[in-house]
Amino acid sequence: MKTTTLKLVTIVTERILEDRLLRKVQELGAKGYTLTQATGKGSRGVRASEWEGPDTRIQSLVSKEVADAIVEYIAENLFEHYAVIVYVQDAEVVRGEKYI
Amino acid sequence: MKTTTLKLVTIVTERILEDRLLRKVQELGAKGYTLTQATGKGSRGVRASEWEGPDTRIQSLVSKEVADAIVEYIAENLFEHYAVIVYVQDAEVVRGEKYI
Amino acid sequence: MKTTTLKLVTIVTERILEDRLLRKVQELGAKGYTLTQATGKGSRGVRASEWEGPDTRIQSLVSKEVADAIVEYIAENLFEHYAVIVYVQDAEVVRGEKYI
Amino acid sequence: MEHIITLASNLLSPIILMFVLGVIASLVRSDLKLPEPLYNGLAIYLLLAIGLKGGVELNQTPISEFIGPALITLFLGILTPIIAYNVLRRLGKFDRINASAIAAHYGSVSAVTFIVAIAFGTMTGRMSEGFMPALVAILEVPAIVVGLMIAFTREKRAGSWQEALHEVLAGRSILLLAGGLIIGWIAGPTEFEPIAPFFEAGFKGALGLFLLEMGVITARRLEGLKEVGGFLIGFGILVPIFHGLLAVWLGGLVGLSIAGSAVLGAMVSSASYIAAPAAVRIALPEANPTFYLTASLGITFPFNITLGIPLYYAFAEWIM
Amino acid sequence: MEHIITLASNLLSPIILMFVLGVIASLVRSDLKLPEPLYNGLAIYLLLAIGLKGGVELNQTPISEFIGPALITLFLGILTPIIAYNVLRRLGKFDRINASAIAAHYGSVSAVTFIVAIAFGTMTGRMSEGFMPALVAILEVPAIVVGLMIAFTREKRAGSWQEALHEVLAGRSILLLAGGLIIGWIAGPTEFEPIAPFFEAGFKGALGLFLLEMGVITARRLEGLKEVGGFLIGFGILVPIFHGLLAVWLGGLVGLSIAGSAVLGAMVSSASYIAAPAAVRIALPEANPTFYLTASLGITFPFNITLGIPLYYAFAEWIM
Amino acid sequence: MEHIITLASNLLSPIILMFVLGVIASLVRSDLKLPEPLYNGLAIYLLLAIGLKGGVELNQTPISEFIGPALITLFLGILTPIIAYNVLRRLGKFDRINASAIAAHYGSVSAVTFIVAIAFGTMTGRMSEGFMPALVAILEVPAIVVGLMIAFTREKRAGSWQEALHEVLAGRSILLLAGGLIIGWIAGPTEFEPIAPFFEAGFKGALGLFLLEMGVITARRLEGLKEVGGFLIGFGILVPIFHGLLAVWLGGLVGLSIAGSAVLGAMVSSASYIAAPAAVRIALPEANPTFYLTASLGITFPFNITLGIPLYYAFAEWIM
Ligand SMILES: Nc1ncnc2c1ncn2[C@@H]1O[C@H](COP(=O)(O)O)[C@@H](O)[C@H]1O
Ligand SMILES: Nc1ncnc2c1ncn2[C@@H]1O[C@H](COP(=O)(O)O)[C@@H](O)[C@H]1O
Ligand SMILES: Nc1ncnc2c1ncn2[C@@H]1O[C@H](COP(=O)(O)O)[C@@H](O)[C@H]1O
Ligand code: NA
Ligand code: NA
Ligand code: NA
Repeated sequence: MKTTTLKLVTIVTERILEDRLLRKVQELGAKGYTLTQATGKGSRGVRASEWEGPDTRIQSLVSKEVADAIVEYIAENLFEHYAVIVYVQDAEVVRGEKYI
Repeated sequence: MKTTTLKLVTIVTERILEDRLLRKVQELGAKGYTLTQATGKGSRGVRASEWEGPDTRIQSLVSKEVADAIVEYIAENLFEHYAVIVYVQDAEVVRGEKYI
Repeated sequence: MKTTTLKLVTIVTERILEDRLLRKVQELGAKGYTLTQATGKGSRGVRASEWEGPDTRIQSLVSKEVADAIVEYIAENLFEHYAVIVYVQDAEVVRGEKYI
Repeated sequence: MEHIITLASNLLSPIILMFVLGVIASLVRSDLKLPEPLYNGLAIYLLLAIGLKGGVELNQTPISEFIGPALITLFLGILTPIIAYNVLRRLGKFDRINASAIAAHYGSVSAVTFIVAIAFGTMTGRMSEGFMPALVAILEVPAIVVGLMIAFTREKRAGSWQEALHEVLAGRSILLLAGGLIIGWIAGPTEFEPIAPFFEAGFKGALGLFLLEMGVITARRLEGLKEVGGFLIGFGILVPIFHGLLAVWLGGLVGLSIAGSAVLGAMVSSASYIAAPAAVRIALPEANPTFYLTASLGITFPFNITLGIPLYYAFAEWIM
Repeated sequence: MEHIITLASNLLSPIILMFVLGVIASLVRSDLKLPEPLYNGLAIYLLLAIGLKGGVELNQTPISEFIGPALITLFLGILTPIIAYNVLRRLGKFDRINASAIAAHYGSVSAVTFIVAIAFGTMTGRMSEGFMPALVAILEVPAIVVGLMIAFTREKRAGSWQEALHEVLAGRSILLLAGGLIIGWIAGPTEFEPIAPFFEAGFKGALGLFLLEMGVITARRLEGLKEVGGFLIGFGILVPIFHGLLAVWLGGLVGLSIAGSAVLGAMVSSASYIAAPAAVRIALPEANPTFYLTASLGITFPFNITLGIPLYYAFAEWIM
Repeated sequence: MEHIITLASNLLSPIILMFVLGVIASLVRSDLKLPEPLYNGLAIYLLLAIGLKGGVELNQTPISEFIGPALITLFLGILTPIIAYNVLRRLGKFDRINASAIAAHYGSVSAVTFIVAIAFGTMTGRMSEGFMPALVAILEVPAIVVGLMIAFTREKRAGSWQEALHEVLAGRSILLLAGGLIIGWIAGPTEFEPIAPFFEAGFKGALGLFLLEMGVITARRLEGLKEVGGFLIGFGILVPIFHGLLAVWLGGLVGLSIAGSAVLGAMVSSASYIAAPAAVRIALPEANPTFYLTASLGITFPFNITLGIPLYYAFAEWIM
């Protein structure tokens, strides 16, 4: 079975940014995404799921270029004022052309 | 601490397939799995958690052979008609013999 | 955009250990973590979310040294008596100094 | 004139307006949405409550009264998917898989439509027979079996027939309705009393909250309207009307009251969107969910709870 | 003396004690915590119930009675954020962004404080006007707009003004309150009756359960007290008192009853912690959430539901 | 004869039948399952309601009536884990760790069994003393302490004794029961009235829904039956009967009514499956959860709610 190596971008951030980020991620070239709920702790302290609801964890399987673009967008626009983390990993898929 | 490199297979798919897939994954050699709930979007459109419940995200740590078998099974049997994504990553574990 | 490669440690374990493990993980040097809920199956059988609540899935982005220390702690203290799995993967981040 | 009043009283009843509020919330992209576990819990509560109440009243009903309606319901559960299938194949030019998938939905029943029909009756002072929930349980399964049989008879299919059947029979709608019926029947009115405040007094309000979320879900399905085309939209209104009027008429023939016939009409007319989609997804994965979900949830459900139900009541009154 | 009794009767009422239980649970690091979907569902239920009830009673109110209170509420919604902003800037030396962020919160309204104020009234036998929920809807939005306008007038900001406004207007508080009002108003008392047991009888108990969780959440905010400093703590008590007494007085002037004026006082005095934080987070991401959340949720909310509300009632009685 | 009727009336009561429905749903692998947050929320509701009601009635009870039952409950909380431990060690040949782990469960109490026992009483017209919930709070903790002490006295253990104790004392069962008791006691009947519809009228129905899910959970535990062996199955029935009858007898001696003694019997006989498993898992991780969970949840719980409770009532009637 022929496989391709793509990039899996994971973003954990405030629920309030979810809609905006999903729009942006797709604009930058992502063909799909998977969402889960998360809580956590980082430099901005504990983010427990309270009135604001839990944080959102976005994962998207994309090409290297799109991954870079997403990371760059977040670094430039969100790092300063929002609770957000983003990291990129390798992932092998079949029918890789579907995601790029 | 001696570590082994195994494969982490991640599957995101419709809840309705959960039971069937878990049975199959174990038949193919997986010794365990971890489930989380997810929503998302892909080529078949938005999968929000509605009456059908959220999608299911299955992760299993397995040997290379088992990983290949799982991916192949999904590619052949589920890709065509179901909302499903599967990808494989490396992961280091201790006491790796437990999972193969 | 300059990126660093860090280690992503994933732990899936009983809810009852959550507080203790989070304290420990931070003691060992983790600067943050992300939590999700999970159910699953392993050598100790099915862990469905019942009265005890679902299992907890802890992910932390740390340096190689901290990752090793976490894995070692778990292997020595928790493997024997608790339902627990831990694995380590690579992940690329920007502003990596924030997490080490 | 009187019928227009009844119609208005349905359209302006708080529970229907809550449905509308849900639709609006979805259209303005609000974050208003019942959390999924709660929506799920409300569904369990409503089905169990309906079952229990049905059981308690069945306990007081001579079995002879029940036989006729039960048989006619079974008959309609077999007839209506066949009607729907033929309309879809012959007039709509649907392929066999999609036609039978949709037919399974229109033969089966929407428990919420049923509940709204009951509630509409009691709000306008017309009580239907106590055993109606038992008819829902009877109506739910056969149509799905018939629908899948049509698809499975000629070729071997990708999906699993047994798993699909298990999904329906062990599905929570059947278990809660049938289980509630039996529990209520065993308990009878006296034993039911202590739990009545929970299951009876709160019922209509809980239904309103549930319909709020149904509104949100329905509105999301409206996107599918462009895709499915005009035929399916017409189908989703006209075939239910035909099924409904037929059922009202037959209900009257076997001795159901006006309200009972009307509720039977609403049941038969309604399309399943819980049990059937799950079974069809398993048994007929090739069928396109956009068709059957948009039709049953986006067209027939809102039509029935707003205009359909008052229509069936009016027709029942007119023929009796 | 009589006022001390009323105060005690508030402090010892079961729903306030449930709030205290929640605080204690959090302080002893208990696992006692309402599951998030349930907390969410209760919020939906409470807002909808308040809206519905308000609508039903508005249905019976001549519109002329409503105009005065409506206008004065709108006026207070514009005035109070300006007062709060100036106190924070001039006395507190806060920067413009944080001052306007906090001001938006103190101009807007906490629906739970409002509900507790109503409940306190009915428990002590003093009914406020039925249209009070409509005033909450009027009060919620303008202050947030004013607060954000102050921040946006001079410089271009990082956040999005339109998205923030959408967040408030299409937010579930407004939709449920306004939607409930309209539904209740259309339905009137007769149509409301079947759903009343669910939305009315269970109301106060559900509020108690909700306050239990509010206690847990509030206690978590107490950690922020050290960070925010003495000024903000004083601000979080004194400015609400000032806003509250002002509103009671103006409420009396436009003809509200004693209870109505007191409830208006509680509303105006309260600080938003649902709609405002979401809007501010989007429009003013540079503002520090610790300031506005600790102040509104950690200081003003507990102050108001324990001491503030009896104070506004006492003042309303005293001036009339 | 009369006792057989009471037994049947318990077995056929709707709430027990809902438990059975849950068991069946699980056995036929249905998707019927209360969403976890809802199950959790129901547990909170039931514990708080029981506490509140107990507190309100304690408010009306002279303290002298309460002393005797309180002391005897404390005594039983210390005695029963010692009995259980010795039976498991001597007759069952269990190792020290597992024996003390199981003993901690059988000394402590199952709040649901208690609630079903109360409900069974009121349904058959026999009211127990209002302060019974206070006894549950007294019974919950000591046995767990005794159980863990037995395990910790000789060797140093892997687990943490302090964390385990914190888990129990700050656990939500104790907080809700004790907190509810205090709130109810402060409030008294008049202040309780506004929240009574929520906490009282809905109680039995909510218990039924909760038992539905308990049925699902219990059925899953039945798998463990093969593993645990015949001795533990016998233990899970006979030791509870012995504990229960002992408690009924002592309850009668210290002046409890028939219903009160029976409820005390059910409490003492029951095995904890919320507080104790959590504490034991932390303090004695080497103990095998299959043993203590299968015994307490798979054997003793279903035995007690079906046969045990009518037995304790019958015995209480017989000896008085
Ligand atoms: N080192 C880390 N490992 C894993 N997740 C993290 C880490 N740091 C932050 N996070 C996640 O990112 C969110 C925002 O982090 P921050 O912006 O640093 O407060 C946190 O709530 C966590 O969910
Ligand atoms: N590029 C992607 N990245 C991450 N998740 C995806 C992606 N594409 C699809 N998915 C997930 O897989 C599910 C099914 O995808 P599909 O079959 O393409 O509709 C979606 O609902 C997503 O949860
Ligand atoms: N091979 C595996 N792949 C993924 N997750 C696993 C695997 N084995 C165990 N787990 C997870 O770790 C938990 C505890 O495993 P165990 O201690 O083996 O019972 C399980 O409930 C699963 O969530
Ligand atoms: Na039908
Ligand atoms: Na205000
Ligand atoms: Na016991």
